[in-house]
Amino acid sequence: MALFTGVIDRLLGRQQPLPRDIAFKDERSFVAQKHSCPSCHAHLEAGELENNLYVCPKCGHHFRINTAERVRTLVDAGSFQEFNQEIQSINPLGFPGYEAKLGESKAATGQGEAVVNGYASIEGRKVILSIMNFKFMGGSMGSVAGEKLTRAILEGAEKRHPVILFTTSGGMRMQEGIFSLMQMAKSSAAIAQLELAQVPLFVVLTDPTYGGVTASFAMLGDVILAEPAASIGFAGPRIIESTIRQKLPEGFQKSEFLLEKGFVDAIVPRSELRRTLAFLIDTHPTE
Amino acid sequence: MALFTGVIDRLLGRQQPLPRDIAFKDERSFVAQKHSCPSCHAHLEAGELENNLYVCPKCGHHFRINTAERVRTLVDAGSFQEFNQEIQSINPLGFPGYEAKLGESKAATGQGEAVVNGYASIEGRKVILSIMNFKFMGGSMGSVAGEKLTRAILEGAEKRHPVILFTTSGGMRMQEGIFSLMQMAKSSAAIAQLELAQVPLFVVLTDPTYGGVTASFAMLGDVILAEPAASIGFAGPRIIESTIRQKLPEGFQKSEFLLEKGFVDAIVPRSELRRTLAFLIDTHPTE
Amino acid sequence: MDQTQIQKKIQELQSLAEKSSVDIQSDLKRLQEKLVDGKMTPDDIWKKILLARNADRPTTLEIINHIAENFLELHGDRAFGDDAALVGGIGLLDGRPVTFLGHQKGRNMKENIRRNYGWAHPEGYRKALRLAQEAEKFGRPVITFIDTAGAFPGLASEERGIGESIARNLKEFAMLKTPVICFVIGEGGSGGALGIGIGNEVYMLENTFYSVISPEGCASLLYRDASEAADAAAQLKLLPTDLLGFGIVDGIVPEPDGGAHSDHALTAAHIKTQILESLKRLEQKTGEQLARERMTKFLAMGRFVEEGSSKPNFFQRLFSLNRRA
Amino acid sequence: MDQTQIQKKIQELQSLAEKSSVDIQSDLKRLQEKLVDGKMTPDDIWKKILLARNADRPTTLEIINHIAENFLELHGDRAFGDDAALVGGIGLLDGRPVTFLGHQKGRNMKENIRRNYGWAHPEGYRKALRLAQEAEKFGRPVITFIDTAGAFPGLASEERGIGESIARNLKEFAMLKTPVICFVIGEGGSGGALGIGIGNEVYMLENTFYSVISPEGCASLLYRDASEAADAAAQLKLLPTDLLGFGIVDGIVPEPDGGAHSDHALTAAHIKTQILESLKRLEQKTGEQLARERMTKFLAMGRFVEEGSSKPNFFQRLFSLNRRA
Ligand SMILES: [Zn+2]
Ligand SMILES: [Zn+2]
Repeated sequence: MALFTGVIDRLLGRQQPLPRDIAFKDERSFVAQKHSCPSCHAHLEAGELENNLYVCPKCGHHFRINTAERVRTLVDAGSFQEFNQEIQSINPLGFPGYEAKLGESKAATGQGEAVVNGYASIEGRKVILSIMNFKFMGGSMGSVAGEKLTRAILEGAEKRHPVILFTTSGGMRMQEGIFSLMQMAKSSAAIAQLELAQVPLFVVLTDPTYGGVTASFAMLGDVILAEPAASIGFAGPRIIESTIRQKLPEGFQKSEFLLEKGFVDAIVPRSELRRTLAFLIDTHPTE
Repeated sequence: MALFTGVIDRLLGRQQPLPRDIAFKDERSFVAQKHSCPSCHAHLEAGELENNLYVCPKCGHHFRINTAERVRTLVDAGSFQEFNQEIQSINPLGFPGYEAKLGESKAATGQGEAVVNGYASIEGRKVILSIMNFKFMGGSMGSVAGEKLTRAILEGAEKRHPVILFTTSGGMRMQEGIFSLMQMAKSSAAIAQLELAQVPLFVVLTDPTYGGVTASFAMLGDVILAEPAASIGFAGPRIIESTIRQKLPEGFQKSEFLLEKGFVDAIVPRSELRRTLAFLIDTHPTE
Repeated sequence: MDQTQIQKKIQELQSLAEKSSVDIQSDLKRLQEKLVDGKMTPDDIWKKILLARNADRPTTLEIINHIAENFLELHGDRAFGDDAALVGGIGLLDGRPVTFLGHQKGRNMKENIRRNYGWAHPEGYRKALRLAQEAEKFGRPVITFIDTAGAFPGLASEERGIGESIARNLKEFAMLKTPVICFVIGEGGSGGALGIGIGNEVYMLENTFYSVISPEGCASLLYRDASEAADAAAQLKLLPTDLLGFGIVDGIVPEPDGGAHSDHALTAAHIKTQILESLKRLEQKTGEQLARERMTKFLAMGRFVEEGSSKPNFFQRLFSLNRRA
Repeated sequence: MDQTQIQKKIQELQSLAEKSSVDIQSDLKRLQEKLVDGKMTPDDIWKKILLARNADRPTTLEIINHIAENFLELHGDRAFGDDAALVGGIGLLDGRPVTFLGHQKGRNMKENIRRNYGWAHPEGYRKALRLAQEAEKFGRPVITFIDTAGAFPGLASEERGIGESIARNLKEFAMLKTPVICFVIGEGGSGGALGIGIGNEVYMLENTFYSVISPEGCASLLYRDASEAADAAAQLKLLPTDLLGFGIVDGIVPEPDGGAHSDHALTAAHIKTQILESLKRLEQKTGEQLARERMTKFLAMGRFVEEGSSKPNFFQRLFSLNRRA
């Protein structure tokens, strides 16, 4: 009975449903399109981008990618097995227009929600992945995102597999009101459990990561990596400019800024991500 | 045999010598002298100062006081019982002129070293006190100061009595070279033991506290108090000015500066110290 | 809210209680309070928002001064600074040592500039954590007072990691082995509120709100017009009765007639009564239990469905409460 | 040093060892090394100081690159900034994960400006602690390389609590439940060195020094003339042979002929040999043991007399080593 298959059941040691062996639906961002690099304005073919992990071969600009693209560029081919796909959003406040927005995002992304969980392996090492997709309602975090992140983290604690979170979000999902805010507390409490289990959490910050996500699990990795030039912050630049009534400095809230300010362990280009994560897994043994 | 009565014996649970019931030698700083307040330049009689806890009644300036004066203004009358008085400095490096300097300080202060340990009670509450005296070689910390502080802290851990440290120091004692530097590590390791025992450490920073003392036990209190307008820092102002080649701001390294910068829990005038420490003891139960 | 559904659930719970002798009285009380909670118009709701923001409401330090016999404010994060917008210290409450934490607004313009209108910076949240962990070390309960429009959205705040500071608190407060009781005493503004909001029990004063976004912010996004804030507030369901119904908070502390600002002493007395009642309950538990229960409580928050079931997992929280060890 | 006294003590220890079968071979070795250490003139000593400060000596990152198969530098204190003067990260050493920490000087003027000549700020010490505790969590040994004239004596350094940051490290490193091995690879400057110097075992490279104050600083105070630094250095007894004799460090790592700068690879290889030898010993112990032994080691440091005895407590440290659990 679905009511009883949540976090609590896991805590109480009850059986969880087995992960479903469903191929991840591949809805590529870059199919049959021409692109102009937003950084160097080079004209790029979609195939050219795909072959280069969606990184501009001219200037190194990292294009935003969706979940399918992340999976394909990161994990061992065929190793990704989604789980918790059956968890779906409701409209707990009866917020006007919420269902319609969910429907649009589902159609646009081919995903059920902004977060996708999966078992996978990276260069042969088993991991638990939880990946956010900015194209699903701006990567906003509601109850389902919170539940999925929480289950991924607790799954890691239970199986003693490293947990890797890819963040991209505009913040918490307004349409779920206080339930959405509490997902910050929930995912952080899950990380507390992971910490007690001494299983590592690796966070990869990608462009853009804002709001409640930055004020919860995104900043709680044992190691925090960031893709180059990603925008990462709590409050958005426009809100800050209207508060302090002055222009923000060049490079504000970019990965490099966060590295300088002490919040990012390392900036890792997409081409180095597999190798870096494999190294981190090896140096954070869970046995 | 004195060789075997150190910290190690305590760790190994061996008997320590009983504290000697010796009245603390009272060498007052303010006997039969007239004083000019360095802050407001008021002319003050020694008696007037003594009656006001050596605080200028005009402007509140806190005069530096010696150990006897600290004891008299702080603890319940007759409750102070010195211990570890038998620990004396040697000249481990054969540093030229060190014995002579020690002799001068002994004569000037009537103390055996820069730190005095004692059992005492504050408004009826038992405490372990360790008090530095700036007049003894500038409150510099050598092996004896380190050993005494360490024993006071471990005594607190063993008896489960709160430990209160009064700091005033120009830094580590150069004449004992590397042994002196290691007293920072030693006293901090003792505090680690106290922390594991969950017995509270209260530090009272007094004018002036500098160098290695500020980079060890002075900053490790569960609660850190400071007397008003005390100078507290790691490097002295002259060294810093010669490094950064500019004037330091007004009030730099004063208690109020440290409060603003987040390193002092509260600034407590001498007249409030008994009451404040009594309150802290009550709210940090050790049972 | 479907009242029939709720009534049915109450019956289910009562029969459950008879069979298993678990204590679910507080849960039943919570459900029943929802039934008497009438419908409010956006104007009614907006009046509550204004009451929550009333500049004459008692602040954290005023409440502490009313309820504690003695209080020593402790300053600083031991790393960067002391934040006057988030204060803390040790007090005696009926002779028992407790650690208080809370957002602090000013009473006038000058004070508000010093207090930054209760918008805290990272050093405020780091001080809160330091003091909470000090409380844990010496077995003192932690009482927090939430009253902020949010964490400060400024350059310095971002530079020093406002996100990191809140995130760390969410994790570390969850693990504290000492009772933590939180009160929303005015504005409960988003992550800035939650940063000192991870309690074993969380209460709201009667005329307060707790929300993921300010009504004005929500209105700007929804209607591109902040003046539609009252409508947005109604959509957000941010009042104490809403949150009690959702199982997010554990109770509502009554305010004097007219609101908390009309009688600080009485408001403080109501808060004190709740603290003492909660402590009676929480102090029976071990530190381990308190931490585990706190984590379990927040782990269970959220509403969603799982495929294969037609029901939303509405009672997950209640369920968890009854199963708490 | 009175050699007769030392010889006598060695005999005492040998008879003790025979009776109780405790292992004191390393202590005996240490004592004997003192006996062969000839007298050095202030000029000889000053040459060593200059070698220790030689700008071409291998730096922390260079040593790591020589000895680790793979290395990922990790940045930041998660609160204020990333200090380029004190670096750290995770590396593989003969396939085994370790965490490296160390002061980092530059190779040229531009680098030295960025690295602040290896003078670290509080955020450097806080990063070191963060990485050391992360190492502890995942059972990795911590290897530190000390090479600094001192913690930075500046306005910003004081504002952000350089004293607090070093103090906290002294306490927290003492408690780490993982092996910690420290190497002085150049200048061991006072508190700034000690801030990453709390190891189960501490080694010095052959041409280095470790001192409570710089020779120049000491000369200014002693002779009111910094140019008398060589004499001051001689008084301070700051060379590896001195510290080994005092029982403050555990061994001396040999340098290539001419000094470490003449052959980085060989210097690094000697360091690696020592790390592996130490790890072999330390990895047999539990985390609890490692922390207790580390605390005991530093608790026993210092020389003084207690009234009623004519002897200085010279062998306190040796005594403690033999009694370690
Ligand atoms: Zn480009
Ligand atoms: Zn005066």
